[in-house]
Amino acid sequence: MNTKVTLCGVELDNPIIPASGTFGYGREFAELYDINCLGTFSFKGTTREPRYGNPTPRIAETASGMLNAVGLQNPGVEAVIGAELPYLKTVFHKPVMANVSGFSVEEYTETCALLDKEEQVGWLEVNISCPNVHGGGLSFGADPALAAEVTAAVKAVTKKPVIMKLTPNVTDIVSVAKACADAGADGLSINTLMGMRIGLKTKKPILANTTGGLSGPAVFPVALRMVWQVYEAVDIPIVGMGGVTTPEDVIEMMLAGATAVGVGAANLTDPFASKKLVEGLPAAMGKFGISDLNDIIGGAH
Amino acid sequence: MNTKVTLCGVELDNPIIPASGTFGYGREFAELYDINCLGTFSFKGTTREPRYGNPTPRIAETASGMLNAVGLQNPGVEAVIGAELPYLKTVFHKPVMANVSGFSVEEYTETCALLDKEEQVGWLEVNISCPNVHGGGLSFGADPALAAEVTAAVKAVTKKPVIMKLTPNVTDIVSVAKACADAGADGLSINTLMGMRIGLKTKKPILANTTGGLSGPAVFPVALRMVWQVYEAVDIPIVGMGGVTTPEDVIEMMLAGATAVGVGAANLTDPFASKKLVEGLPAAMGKFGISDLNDIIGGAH
Amino acid sequence: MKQGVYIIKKNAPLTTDVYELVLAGDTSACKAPGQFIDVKLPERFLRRPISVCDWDGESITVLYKLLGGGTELLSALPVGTALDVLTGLGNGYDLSVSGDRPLLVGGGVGIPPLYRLAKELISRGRRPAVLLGFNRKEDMFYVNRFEGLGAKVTVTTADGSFGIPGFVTDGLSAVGTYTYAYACGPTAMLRALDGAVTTSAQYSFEERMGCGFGACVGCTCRTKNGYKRVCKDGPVFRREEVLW
Amino acid sequence: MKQGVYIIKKNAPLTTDVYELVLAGDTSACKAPGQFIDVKLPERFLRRPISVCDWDGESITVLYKLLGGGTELLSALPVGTALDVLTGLGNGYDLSVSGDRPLLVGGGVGIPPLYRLAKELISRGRRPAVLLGFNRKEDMFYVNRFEGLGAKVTVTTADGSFGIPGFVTDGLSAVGTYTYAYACGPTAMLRALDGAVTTSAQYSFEERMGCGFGACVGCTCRTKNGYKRVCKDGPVFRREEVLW
Ligand SMILES: Cc1cc2nc3c(=O)[nH]c(=O)nc-3n(C[C@H](O)[C@H](O)[C@H](O)COP(=O)(O)OP(=O)(O)OC[C@H]3O[C@@H](n4cnc5c(N)ncnc54)[C@H](O)[C@@H]3O)c2cc1C
Ligand SMILES: Cc1cc2nc3c(=O)[nH]c(=O)nc-3n(C[C@H](O)[C@H](O)[C@H](O)COP(=O)(O)OP(=O)(O)OC[C@H]3O[C@@H](n4cnc5c(N)ncnc54)[C@H](O)[C@@H]3O)c2cc1C
Ligand SMILES: Cc1cc2nc3c(=O)[nH]c(=O)nc-3n(C[C@H](O)[C@H](O)[C@H](O)COP(=O)(O)O)c2cc1C
Ligand SMILES: Cc1cc2nc3c(=O)[nH]c(=O)nc-3n(C[C@H](O)[C@H](O)[C@H](O)COP(=O)(O)O)c2cc1C
Ligand code: FES
Ligand code: FES
Repeated sequence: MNTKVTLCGVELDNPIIPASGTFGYGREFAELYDINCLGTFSFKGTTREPRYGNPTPRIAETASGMLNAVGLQNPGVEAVIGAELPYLKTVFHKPVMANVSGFSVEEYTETCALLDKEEQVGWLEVNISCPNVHGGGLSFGADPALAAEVTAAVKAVTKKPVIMKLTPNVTDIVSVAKACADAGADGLSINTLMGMRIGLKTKKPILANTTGGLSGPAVFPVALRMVWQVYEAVDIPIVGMGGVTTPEDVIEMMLAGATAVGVGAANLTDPFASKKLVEGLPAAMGKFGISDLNDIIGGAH
Repeated sequence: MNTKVTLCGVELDNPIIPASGTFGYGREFAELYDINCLGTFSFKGTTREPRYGNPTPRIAETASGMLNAVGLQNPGVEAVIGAELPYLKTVFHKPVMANVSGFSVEEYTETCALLDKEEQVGWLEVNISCPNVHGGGLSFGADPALAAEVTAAVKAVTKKPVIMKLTPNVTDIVSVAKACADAGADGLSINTLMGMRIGLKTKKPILANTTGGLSGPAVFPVALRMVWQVYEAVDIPIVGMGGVTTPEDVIEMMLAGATAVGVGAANLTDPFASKKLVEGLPAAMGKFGISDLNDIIGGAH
Repeated sequence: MKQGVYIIKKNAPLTTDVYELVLAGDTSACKAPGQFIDVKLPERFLRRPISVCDWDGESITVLYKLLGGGTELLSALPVGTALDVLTGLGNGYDLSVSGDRPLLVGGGVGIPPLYRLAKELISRGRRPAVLLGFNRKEDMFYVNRFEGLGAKVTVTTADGSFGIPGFVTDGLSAVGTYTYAYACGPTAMLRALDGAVTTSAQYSFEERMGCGFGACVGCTCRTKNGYKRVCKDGPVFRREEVLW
Repeated sequence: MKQGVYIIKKNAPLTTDVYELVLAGDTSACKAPGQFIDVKLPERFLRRPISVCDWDGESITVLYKLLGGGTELLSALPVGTALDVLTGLGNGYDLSVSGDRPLLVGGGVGIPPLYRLAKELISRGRRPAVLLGFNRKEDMFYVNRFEGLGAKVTVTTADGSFGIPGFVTDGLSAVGTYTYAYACGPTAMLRALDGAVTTSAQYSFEERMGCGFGACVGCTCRTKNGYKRVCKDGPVFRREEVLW
């Protein structure tokens, strides 16, 4: 039974990757279990400068899912390099995925250039769902040209594989995916749908930020569809994510075209979720007659 | 306790409107309960010519939701006018919402022109999620200019209020909403998100059509967010829909900006869902201190 | 069609993956063998359609196979659990055309609706021949129940571990002459059977369903008489109208 | 922090909308009064955080108020139901600084964690004064339980139907002198209290939570010592660090 997959030239023991923002910098989970069982994980979205993020409430519940409007709270890339990565080295002996956010092209490149020097960083995951402050607040990922611009700029400052994290809140994810691939992206992943909830007692939005990113099993069919569409259009690997909770979901995502699978909200509702996925995957593979995960990537096309 | 609302100049006893495609032409539900309790209902998406729709499977289950790829099966507008509306008159004594689909501007206008002559039709709901066969399969609702073109063309052939049913699968729902409003639309509603599922035994997409429309509680936060955004941008009424299941959901949709509320998948999983919503609404209003629903439309802004 | 709350009276395995479920509650909507019920399960969005195997004034019996997450969840529900169920769905078999010696052919979990059908045919003085197909001897269920009704039962198993080796079509020659055929099972079986059956017949079909009561046209099939909803116009269709 | 399966031993109303829930299972992660547990409910995505009211070697007791759909659902779960629960979450109160006569102030469902706190303080020979605020006489719970521990209890009710009329702040003058203050309740209460308290203090806060164990920074608050997670760095914060 083989669960090893290769993501942008780097081998993973298995395709399970806790998603950015749901695994911090690994500390909380390393206290709970040996996180070396994971394929890798993507650390919390990191920016050039420290950020407090949005005011609370930042979290709301939905049917089979949740909204988050954390707003990229993080200590800034220098503190990540100075305090988080040295700690991480002591508990995690695999390359980690560095998730980077920014509000201008310069911010992305500065942060990525700093992380490029870090040995433990195996991939840069560049989240382009963030609003472009110089572009009227439209997200970088909403426009193929802007997405390509960020991709090319980041590629110019790093030798590490670059995974562009697209936003699904677009008319045509394929055109953005293609633009990133053409600009040199080594891989792709996809972020959350935008949603909101209103409190009936207060009659106001629950999230202080009004809207937030919807994740959890509710979005799985939309995420799967986008992985499917992107797989048909580009030749670079996709980290499929959105609602993955069971080993069966992992297999379904891979059949749609994912080379590896991000696990987000499931880590929050069950702290052992990613570990259980890693452990449960071989049995599920056996049930569906799969001996090597590489055989099923895009297998439903 | 007032549940009456006015939708494009026509008064509804309550804002509950079973959504197109989940209520047929009323027959199945009229056998189960007196459908005159409803605000109105939107009948099955009707086209110029009869359509078989997509091959089966057309239905798949998702977490807190479902996918449908019915593909607009309907007997064609002439059979609707000749056989369905005369029957409907015998069981439903209110104006009905006529849902119209098309694959070209001419098809929309021809169908709408025919329905314009029908006394029982109170509103035309024009579904522009359909692919434009002359436009490379992109849906009319994906492009503000095309959406405006359909709106203006339909408005030219009818005196009835026209509700444009937008697609949520766009980068910027607001620009499409505005384009429709500027082109003369009297109201707006929003269709389903595109999703898919893959069967693990067959390792192929479950739906014969590969993708389908995601609906049910899973999509509620996305639908609510779009109603919120559209409400801020246009002055015409919105029929909010997407996952509405409980009277609390109705209130939440109205707080976001909906004048009335569409109920889709809930009718399928519980045949009495819409009736229960009508009956349960006053108690929920009481619980949250609402004496007149008109007071809460857009109340969370 | 009726919606009601039903209490699980029995929920026990007959084989490794086929369970017998007895639901107590209003059975007045059950009108004909071949109809089905639609069961709401916890944490699942759509209902699960299951053929009625039998009913009396107090309860409905169905047999279900563990197929996916929903049926697995159902199998874990204890006696006493309350379930929201739609009953009396679909048309059911037309018994009036059976003739004296109807043939009933069932494959796997297509067998359950034939039980009530056999019972009613026998109570009308017919002499049904029953032909049941299983994969293996261990998968067999309800054979002695059919025999208990007084029906002559022929069994085929795909692996040859019991009865006639092969598929139900391989058992046809053993059942003798018949006046009419009623069948339920996988589409592949029905299709093969249709190539061998020599009389008029009624077949029961399956399709993924959105509602189960005719509202969503999610389950439409093409027939010689136009588009039909498996859930409302079927699940039983006459051989003569089926488009394969 | 530990994850475990717990069996409901008791789930009964104390007032019209406050329930006492006793969960049997591993209690070894419970370390300090003021910690909380996080309960997975059927058909709800996020867990529900609830303060620990008391525990022993076999079970954990919590008190919860019917607030929305989740707590309503919880109140309907029968004894014997198994629940997935995270235990031992949050920091809890620091008892070492209480001095001889600590004041414990609770409002509504902020009261439960003070019960264990009072118990432990008393077992350490402290003489806690307890000040409890309710809306109405009918909403009162656990007053005699606190008295049973040997604590002196002062009650305020907003409608004046019992004890001192008004809010907990109106009861402060009746409790006499104190060496330290511990409080839990709505933020508005804590804030008002903070304007009146004359000693050092620890307050327990609430925030909507994504995970409850520090992973998502969904519950962050600003303090004088930087950003803190209510779930992991709190829920108890020292008066001196709170930014209102
Ligand atoms: C009219 C009718 C009568 C039936 N009678 C019986 C019976 O008597 N005994 C029995 O064991 N099974 C019967 N089935 C099949 C039964 O409905 C499925 O096995 C069951 O729905 C599978 O549910 P699951 O959650 O275990 O599978 P999953 O694959 O997890 O289900 C996912 C979704 O697909 C649907 N689905 C999956 N397989 C089927 C199928 N074969 N037919 C229809 N929907 C499906 C489910 O209802 C659900 O919506 C019948 C189906 C129909 C349409
Ligand atoms: C550290 C902590 C300790 C708590 N201790 C207690 C206690 O001992 N007794 C008690 O009755 N309540 C306590 N609460 C509040 C309790 O968590 C909420 O009342 C409960 O989550 C409401 O759930 P619901 O499904 O009924 O409400 P809903 O409004 O339907 O819940 C929707 C979502 O919002 C969250 N939510 C709603 N209100 C609150 C709130 N006030 N705080 C945090 N999340 C909220 C829910 O957890 C859920 O995710 C505590 C909260 C925290 C953070
Ligand atoms: C609380 C929370 C915080 C998140 N923060 C980030 C982030 O900082 N950067 C990022 O790229 N994605 C972030 N995400 C998105 C996740 O990485 C992931 O794409 C998303 O949650 C979808 O997966 P899921 O459905 O499994 O949760 C966050 C998600 C959650 C729930
Ligand atoms: C089975 C099914 C068929 C549908 N057919 C149509 C249709 O013909 N025309 C249309 O405008 N919308 C159609 N819809 C979309 C619904 O009208 C509604 O917009 C959608 O289901 C969202 O609401 P819900 O989440 O309450 O289901 C259909 C939905 C379902 C589930
Ligand atoms: S399942 Fe809805 S019409 Fe048959
Ligand atoms: S709730 Fe996730 S960090 Fe506090």
